Amino acid sequence: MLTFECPCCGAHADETELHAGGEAHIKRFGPGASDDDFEGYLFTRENPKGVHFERWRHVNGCGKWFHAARCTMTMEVFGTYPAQTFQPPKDLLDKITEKRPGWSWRDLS
Amino acid sequence: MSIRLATGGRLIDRNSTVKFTFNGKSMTGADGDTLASALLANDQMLVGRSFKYHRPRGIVASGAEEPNALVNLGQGAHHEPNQRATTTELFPNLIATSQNHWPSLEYDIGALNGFFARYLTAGFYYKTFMQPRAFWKHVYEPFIRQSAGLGKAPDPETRDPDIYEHFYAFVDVLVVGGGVAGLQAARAAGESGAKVLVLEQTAFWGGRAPVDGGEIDGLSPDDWIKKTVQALEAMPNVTLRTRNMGAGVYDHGYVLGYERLTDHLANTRGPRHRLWRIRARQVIAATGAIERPISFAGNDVPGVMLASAARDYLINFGIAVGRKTVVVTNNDDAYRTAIALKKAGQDVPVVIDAREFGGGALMQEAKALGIRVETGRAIAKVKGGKRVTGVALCAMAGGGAMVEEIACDAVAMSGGWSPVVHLWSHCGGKLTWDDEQSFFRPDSSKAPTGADGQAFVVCAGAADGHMHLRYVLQDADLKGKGVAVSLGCDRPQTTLPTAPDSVETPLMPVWLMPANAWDDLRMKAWLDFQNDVKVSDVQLAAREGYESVEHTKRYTTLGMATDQGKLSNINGLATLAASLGEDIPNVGTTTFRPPYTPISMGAIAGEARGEIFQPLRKTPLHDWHEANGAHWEPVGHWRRPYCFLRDGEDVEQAVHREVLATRNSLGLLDASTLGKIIVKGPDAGRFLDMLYTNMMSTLKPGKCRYGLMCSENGFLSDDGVVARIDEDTFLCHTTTGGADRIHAHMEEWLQTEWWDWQVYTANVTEQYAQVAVVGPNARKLLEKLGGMDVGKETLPFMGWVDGTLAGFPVRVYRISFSGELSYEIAVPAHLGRAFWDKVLEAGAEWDATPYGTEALHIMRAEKGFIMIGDETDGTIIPQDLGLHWAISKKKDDYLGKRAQARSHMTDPERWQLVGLETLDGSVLPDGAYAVAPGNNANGQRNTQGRVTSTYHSPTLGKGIAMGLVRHGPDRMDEVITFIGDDGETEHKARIVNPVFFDPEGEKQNV
Amino acid sequence: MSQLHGIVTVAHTSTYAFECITPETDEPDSSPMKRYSAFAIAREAFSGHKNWDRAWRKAQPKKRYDVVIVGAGGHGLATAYYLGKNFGITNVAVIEKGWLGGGNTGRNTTIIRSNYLQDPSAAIYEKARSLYETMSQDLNYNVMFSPRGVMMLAQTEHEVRGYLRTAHANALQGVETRFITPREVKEIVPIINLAGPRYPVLGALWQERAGSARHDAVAWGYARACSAMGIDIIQQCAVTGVLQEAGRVTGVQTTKGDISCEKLGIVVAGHSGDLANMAGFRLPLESVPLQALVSEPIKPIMNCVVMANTVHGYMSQSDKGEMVIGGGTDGYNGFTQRGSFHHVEETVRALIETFPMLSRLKMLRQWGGIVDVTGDRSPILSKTPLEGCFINSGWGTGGFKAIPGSGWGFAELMAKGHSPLTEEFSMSRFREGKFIDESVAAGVAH
Amino acid sequence: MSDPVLPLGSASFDGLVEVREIGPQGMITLRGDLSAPEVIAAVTDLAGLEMPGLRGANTAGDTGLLWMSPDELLLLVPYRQAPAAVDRLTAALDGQHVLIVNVSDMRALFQLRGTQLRDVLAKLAPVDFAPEALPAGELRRTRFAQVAAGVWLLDDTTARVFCFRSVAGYMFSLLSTVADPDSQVGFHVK
Repeated sequence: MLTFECPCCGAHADETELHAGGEAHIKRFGPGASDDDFEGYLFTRENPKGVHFERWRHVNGCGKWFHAARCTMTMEVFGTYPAQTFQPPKDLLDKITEKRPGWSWRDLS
Repeated sequence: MSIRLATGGRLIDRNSTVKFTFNGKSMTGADGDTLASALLANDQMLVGRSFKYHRPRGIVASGAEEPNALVNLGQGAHHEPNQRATTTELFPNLIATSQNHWPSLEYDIGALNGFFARYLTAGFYYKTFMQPRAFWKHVYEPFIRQSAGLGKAPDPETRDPDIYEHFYAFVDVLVVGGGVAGLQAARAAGESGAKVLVLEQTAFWGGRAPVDGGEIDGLSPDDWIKKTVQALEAMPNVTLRTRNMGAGVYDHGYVLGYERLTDHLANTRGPRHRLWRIRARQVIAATGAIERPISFAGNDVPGVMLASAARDYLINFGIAVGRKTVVVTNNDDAYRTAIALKKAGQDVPVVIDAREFGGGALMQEAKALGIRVETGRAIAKVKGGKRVTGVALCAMAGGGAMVEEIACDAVAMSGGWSPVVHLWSHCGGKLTWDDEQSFFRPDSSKAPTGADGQAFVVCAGAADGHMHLRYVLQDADLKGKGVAVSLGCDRPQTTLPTAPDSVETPLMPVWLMPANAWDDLRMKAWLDFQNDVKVSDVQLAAREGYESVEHTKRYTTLGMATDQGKLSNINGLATLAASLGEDIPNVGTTTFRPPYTPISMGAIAGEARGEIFQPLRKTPLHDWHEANGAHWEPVGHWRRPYCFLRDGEDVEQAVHREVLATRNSLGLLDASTLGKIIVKGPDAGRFLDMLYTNMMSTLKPGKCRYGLMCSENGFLSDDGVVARIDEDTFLCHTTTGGADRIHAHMEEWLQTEWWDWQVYTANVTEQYAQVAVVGPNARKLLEKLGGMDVGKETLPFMGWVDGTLAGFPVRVYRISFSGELSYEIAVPAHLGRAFWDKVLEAGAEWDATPYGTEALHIMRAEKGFIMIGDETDGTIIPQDLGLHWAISKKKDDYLGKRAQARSHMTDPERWQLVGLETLDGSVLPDGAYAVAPGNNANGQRNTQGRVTSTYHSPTLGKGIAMGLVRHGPDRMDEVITFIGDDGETEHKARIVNPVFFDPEGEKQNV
Repeated sequence: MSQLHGIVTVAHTSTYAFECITPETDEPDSSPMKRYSAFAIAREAFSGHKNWDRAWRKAQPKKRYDVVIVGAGGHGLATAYYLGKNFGITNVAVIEKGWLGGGNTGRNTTIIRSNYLQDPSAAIYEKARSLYETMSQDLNYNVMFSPRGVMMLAQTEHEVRGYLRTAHANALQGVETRFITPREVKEIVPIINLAGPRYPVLGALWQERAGSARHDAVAWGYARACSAMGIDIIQQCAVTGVLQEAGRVTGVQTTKGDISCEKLGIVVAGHSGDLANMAGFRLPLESVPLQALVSEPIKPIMNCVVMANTVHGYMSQSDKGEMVIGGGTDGYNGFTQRGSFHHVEETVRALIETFPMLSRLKMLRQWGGIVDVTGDRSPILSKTPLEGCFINSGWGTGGFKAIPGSGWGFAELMAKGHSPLTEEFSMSRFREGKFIDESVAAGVAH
Repeated sequence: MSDPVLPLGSASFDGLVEVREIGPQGMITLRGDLSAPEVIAAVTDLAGLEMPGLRGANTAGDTGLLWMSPDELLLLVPYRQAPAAVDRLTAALDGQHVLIVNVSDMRALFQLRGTQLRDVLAKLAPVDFAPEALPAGELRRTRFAQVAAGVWLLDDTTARVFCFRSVAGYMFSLLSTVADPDSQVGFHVK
C-alpha cells in the first residue's frame, strides 16, 4: 500500500487516491517515425529491478499528474516531482546516487 | 480428566455461570472463560478430528496457535466454521459443534484412514489414483474432498446478518501486543509525546507475565500491569485497544488491525468486526513467543498439551488439565508448570527432562516439592486413544526401549519457545538463527523498510528473542525510547522497570524424542497436528528430493493448516535439516504471509455490502424511471432503462412499442449520462484536432460535428458530437462510459505532453439533465413548450442554440442518433425532473413515449450508425468501419495516426463493416462468425467475418445486422454463411448496405 | 526463496544428531524411473518407505548441452519434457536460480480453461487443456487434474454479447463451450446469489471440461519425467550472462560455471527483462504484483470454478476445502512478492455479493506473485534478435493453464524453428500492430 | 420556472453525527493562473474573502473560495446568483486565459455535525483527520469509500462534504451507515 506526497497539492496521498500511469519520460513518436521508434514508444519498457521513474495521477485529489522515483525491489520512494519536465530534477538524481551508488536507468545514472 | 478446581482462576468470575452447548450437550462455564477453558472445565478432552486420518484431537494450546480445537460456532445465519475455541470468549447460550467427522465425534468412519496411515504417507496422492483416468474425477477426488475440509459451510441462502466497517488511523508508533513488553514500550514511546496506538488481540492486558510469575518494581505482574495501563490511559497521546489483533504489515507502514467488537457478546448491536487500516511511522511488534511441542510418539493424543497452556488453564481459569500430569521438557520453563500444578494440589508423577543433567533452580524447587525428576530421559510413546492413560519412559539417547510405564491422564510438554516474528516478516524482515536458544529471531540488520527506505518495524521483548522478564522489560524500554528518538522526539525519561535476575539452564534442542526413535515411533510422532504431518513424512520428503523447505512444506502440507504452522514450522524445519544433514539456518525458513490469524471476509469487505456494495449513479430522472416500469441495464455504475415495461408487456414487446412510437410520432430519451466536457482556450481547436481523427478547428460557433477518438495505438476508443460554443470554447459529448475516461485522457495529454498549450477542460457531465426529444412531432412539442424559435432555418440539423423552453433555461442541440427529427435538450440538473414532467405533459397529445437503451440501439442500427462497444471492441480502427469521411486527410498528426500506418492496420485483408440480412428475414445470432473454406494450421475452422450487432427491426419488420467481413464493401449482395454456437447450424446472410432505413436522411432533415 | 539467502549462518553446535538420510546421487545418468502406483506404495510401506528414489536427480552442470532452458518453472520444465518426448532431444539442462516450481507455478489459483476468443489463444490453451487431461498418466505423477468446469458469469448485456461471441468462436475452434441460462448456473453452483442485487446473473459461458490441477505437482511431475529421460535439472544456479558469437548464442555464464549450448530458451517470467538484457535485446514487458488468497477449509460446497468479471473476482474450492480466490494486479511495477491490500478488499467484497455465504468465512492466507505482462496481455513465444535464443514470457495472469501447450509449442519452435501454436505469438506483432487482445470479449483478459 | 430540487430532497440522518443534505449551493469552477493578480482581484472582490492558499477553504455562510488544484478554484455563491456571478467574473477577466463555468447543479453537498465527526470521517477516507493534520479551513479532496469527494471542516464539530450529484444517494447511505449510533470508535475523541 504505497503512499506518495503529491508535488502539486502537497497532500500525502494514499495509493487508493492515485492512479498509476506507467513509465515516465517517454518521448512521443508520431507520423513519420520509424517502426522501431514507434514500437519502442508504445511498448518497450525499462521494467527495472531497482530505481524506476514512473507516472502517477492524483485522481482522487487535485487531479494532477506527477512523476515519482521509486525502487521496485523495496518500494522506497526517493522523491516526486511535477510532470511538466523532460527529466528528473538534479537534486533528486543526487539523492538517488547517494542512496543507490552505481544505479542507472536508461541514460541516467 | 480435566476439572475446575475449587479455587484459582484470575480471569474468571466463579459466581456468574454461563450456560452453553457442545455437540448438543449442555454445559456450564464461568464468566471470563474461553470456550476452550469451559470445555476443559467439563472434562471435554476430545474436541475434534484431524484433517487426514481423522485422529482424535484435544486442546493443545491456550491461544492463537491452537491447531486442534476448531468448532462450528452458532446456528443458521450466525453460523461460522473453524472458530478457535482457545480465542473464543464464552457467552451465554453459545452453541458449538465439533468438525470433520461422521457420524459423530466419538465414532468417526473417517478414522479408518488411520489404519492405512502406513500407506497414506506424505505425497501418496501424487503416486496413485491415476488409473483408470475417469476415476479421479468421479471416485477418488470426491472421496478425498469429502474427508477433508474441516468446518461446515454457512447456509448459502441466508445473508450475513452482521455489519462490518473500516477505520483509517494514522499514528507515530503502533505497538502490537499488550503484554508487559508492549506496555513498557508504549509507555516509553508515549512519554516522548509521540502519538501511540497499542493493539492487544485478547480481552486482557499483560500477556503471559501474570501466569509466569515474577516481580516487577517490587510488584506482582498483575499490579504492575494495572498501574502501567492506568498510566497509559492517562496519556492523551496514547490509545489502547483490546480484542484488536495486528493482522498484517504491508508496504509504507500500512498495518491491518482486526478488531472483534461483538464476538464475545450474546446479543449484538453495531458492527461485529472493524478492520483498522493503520499508517504507522514506526511499528513495535511486541508479539511474544509461542511454545513448541516435542516430537514423540503419540504426542497428538488428547490430553497432551503445551506446558505453558496447562499453566494458563490452571492460573487463568482454575483448571487442572489432568489429575496426574506428566511434564516433559528440554528446558527449565516447563518446571513452572510442574510447580504450579503441585502447589495447586495436583499430582505430577514425574518431570521428564531430556537434558542429561536436567535444569537449574527451577528443577531444584520442583524436587523440593517432592516432584520426581528424570533427566536424560524421554517419552518413548504416549499410551491411550481418545485420552492419555500413561507414558512409556525411555532413555533420550536411544531408539525408544521402554524402561518404565508411568500412568497419567495428561502430558505437559515443552520443546522451548519461538518468537512470534510474523509481523516482522510480512513486509520483508529477515530472520537469523539463534543457536543458543534454538529459534529464529529478527535480524535487526535486515528489517522491513518503508517509503523513506528506513526500517519501520522493530520487535520488542520475547518477539525479539528475550525470554526472561528482566530482559524483556529492558529490551521493550530500549525499543520504545529508540523508536521515539528515531521519530525526532526527545529521548523519554521513563525509568526502566526492574525485575530480579533469573538464571536458567540453557535448553537442549530436541527435534525428535528419543533422539534415534525407531521407525514405528517416528510414524507416530506428529509435527503438524491438524494436517497429520509426522516426522517420518518430512524424512520421506527429504529422501525423495523435496529438499527446499518450500518443497517439503507443499509435499507434506506441513504448516499449511489453519494455524499456519505456528506450532509445527520450526520442528518441521529442524527435522528437514537433520534429514538433509544440514544446519537449520542453511535450510532456511518458510515465508510468513498475512494475516497472523484468519480474519473474516466480512471485515475485509467492510461497509460495502448490499445497497452500498458499489456506488450506483443516478440521473436526475432516475426516480421517475424507477416508478414507471424501467427494466434496468447496468452501464458502468449507472443504471439506464433498457426499456419501460407497461402492464403485461414483456421486454421484447416494450422495445417494439417504443421504437414504433418514436418513428411514428414522438419518443423521449434520458440522455443525461452522455459525457459533456468543456474545452476552452486559445489552443482548444488545435488540441481537439489532435484528439479527434477529423478536423474540429474549422467548426463554426453554433454548429455541431460528429467526431471519432482513437487511442495512440490506433484503435477507436470513443465518439460523440462536438459543439463549438464560441471562438475558443468547445463542448465535447462522449459516450456514457466515456465521460470520465475521456476527460482523464484529455488532462493526461494536456498535463504530460502539451503542457505549454493554452487549454483548460472541465467535465460538466452532471451539471445537466439531458433529454432527447425524437420523432416526427418533436418540433411541434418544442413549439408547444414555447420560448424559443426551433424552426428549420434558425436551428438546422447539426446546429445548437441557447434559450428557454416553458420557462426553463435550456441549450438545444439538433442532432440525431435515430435518423428522426431530433433535439437534445440540456437543462440544469436540479430542474431536470420538473422539465421532464413538463415535456411528458405537453407531449401527451402525441403519445410522447419514453424509450430505453435497446430502442436507442435498434434505431441507430436501422440507420447504420456504429455503436462504441458493439462495432468496436478495442481492436477496431475507424478505417474498418468505413468512417474514412471522419478521418481528416489534411492533418499531419492526430492521436492514433501513426499507429494506423502499421502494416497490419493497412492490410487489405482486414474485415470491413457491412450490413447483413438473412434470406428469410430472421435475426442473425449475436456474435456469430462467418466461415471460410478449410481449417487453419491449428485445425480451427477458417473465418471471414462476424456479426457485431443484430436486431429484429420493428420498423422494417425483419432481422437486420451489422458485421465485419473480409473485403465486405466489395462483396455487396454476396451470400455468406454464419455458424451457430452449436458449430453446425448454418445461417445464410446477404451482404448489404448498413443503412437500412431512410438512406437519404429525409426524416432527420425536415 | 529469497529468505534463504537472507539467513545468517551460525556455527552449528551439534545436538543429538540423527542419521543423514539423503543419498548422494550426483552420478549424471539415471536408473530407469520407478513407476508410481498403489502397488508401489504398498510395497514400499513394508520397508517403511525407505526405498523411494529421488523424484529427480541432483544434477551438476555438464560443460555442454544441445539445449539449455533457463527457468525450471512449469513452462521451462514442460519445454524440456517435450523436447525429449517429441523430438528426442534429451541432452538438455534446465537451469533454475532458486527451486524448481518455486515461482508463479506454485503461487497461482490453478485454473485451467481454454474458452478464449482469439484463434491463436484458443489453439494453445486448448492444446494445454487436452494435455492436462492425460498428464497424470503421461507423467506417471498424479497432478490431480480435475475437470470440474469453469463458468464465466455474464452480469451485463455487454457481457452477454461478449460471451455469445466467444461461444460462437469456440464452436469453430473445437473448444467445447456453451452459453447457459441463470437456472443452469444455479444448478451447477447452488451457493451463488443470482439476484444481484446490483448485477443479476443473466447467464454464463460454461466450459464443462475445464477445471483445475495441483500446481506444485505439475512442476514436480514434469521434473521427474525430465530427469528420467536424462535431462539435467540444475537448481540453485543463477545465470549471470549470455555467451554469443557473431550474433549467435553459444552458451550461458552461471554461478556454477560456463555452460555452452546450441540453443537457449529463456523461460523466466518476471525476470525476462534481466535475461533479455544479458542477451542484448529488449522486451515489451512489465512486471507487476498479482495477489491471491484462500479461506479456511470447509466441507465441499462448490464443484467448479466461477469467474465474475464485472465485479472482478473468481473463486473455486480446492480439494483441501479452501476457497481459492484470485485478486487483481497492481498498476505499478514491482518485484516484491506482495501487493497492495485494496485489491484483496475489492475482490472479497465482489465475491461476497456473488456468494453471500463467503461473508462468514475467514481469509486464511494471502500471497503475491510477480506477473510479466505484455502490451496486449498475451504471451510471447518467439525467436529473438539473437540467433539460437528463444523466449517464452509474458503469460501475465494466465500462465498456469497454458503450461503443457506452451511447452509443446515452444519445444517445437526451438526444435524446428517454427510451430503453428506459437506462430502468432511472435515478438514482431508489436511492430506490425497485429495484437492478440483477449480483453475485447466482455473485458475478459486471462 | 420551478424551484431547484436537490438530489435527495434535503435528506437527513441522526446518529454519531447529524448528516444533512444542504443546498442548493451556487458553485463556479474557475480554471486559470491562480497567482495572476487579475484573477486574485476578481475572485476576492466577488467573494469578499481572502484568496485561499494551497488546499485552503475560505468560507462564510454560502459564500466561499475552495482551492481545488494549482489551477482550479471552486467559488461558492448563493445558488440564484451563480449565473450573474459567472458573467461578472467573465467580464472582469476578459482577455485572460481562464475557464469559468457554472457547476451549481453538478454536486451534492452534505453537512456533518457532532463531536464524533473526525471518527466518522475516518471510517471512509484514507486521510489523517487529526486536528493537526486537517484543521478547519483546509480542503481535502480524496475518496469516500468508492467515490471521489471533497471535505473541509468549518469548526471542530462541523464538516462539509461534497461529491458528484449522481452518487448523492450512495454518499448519504455511506454516511448514515458509518454514523450508526452503535459504532462509536473513540480514536480521535476518547
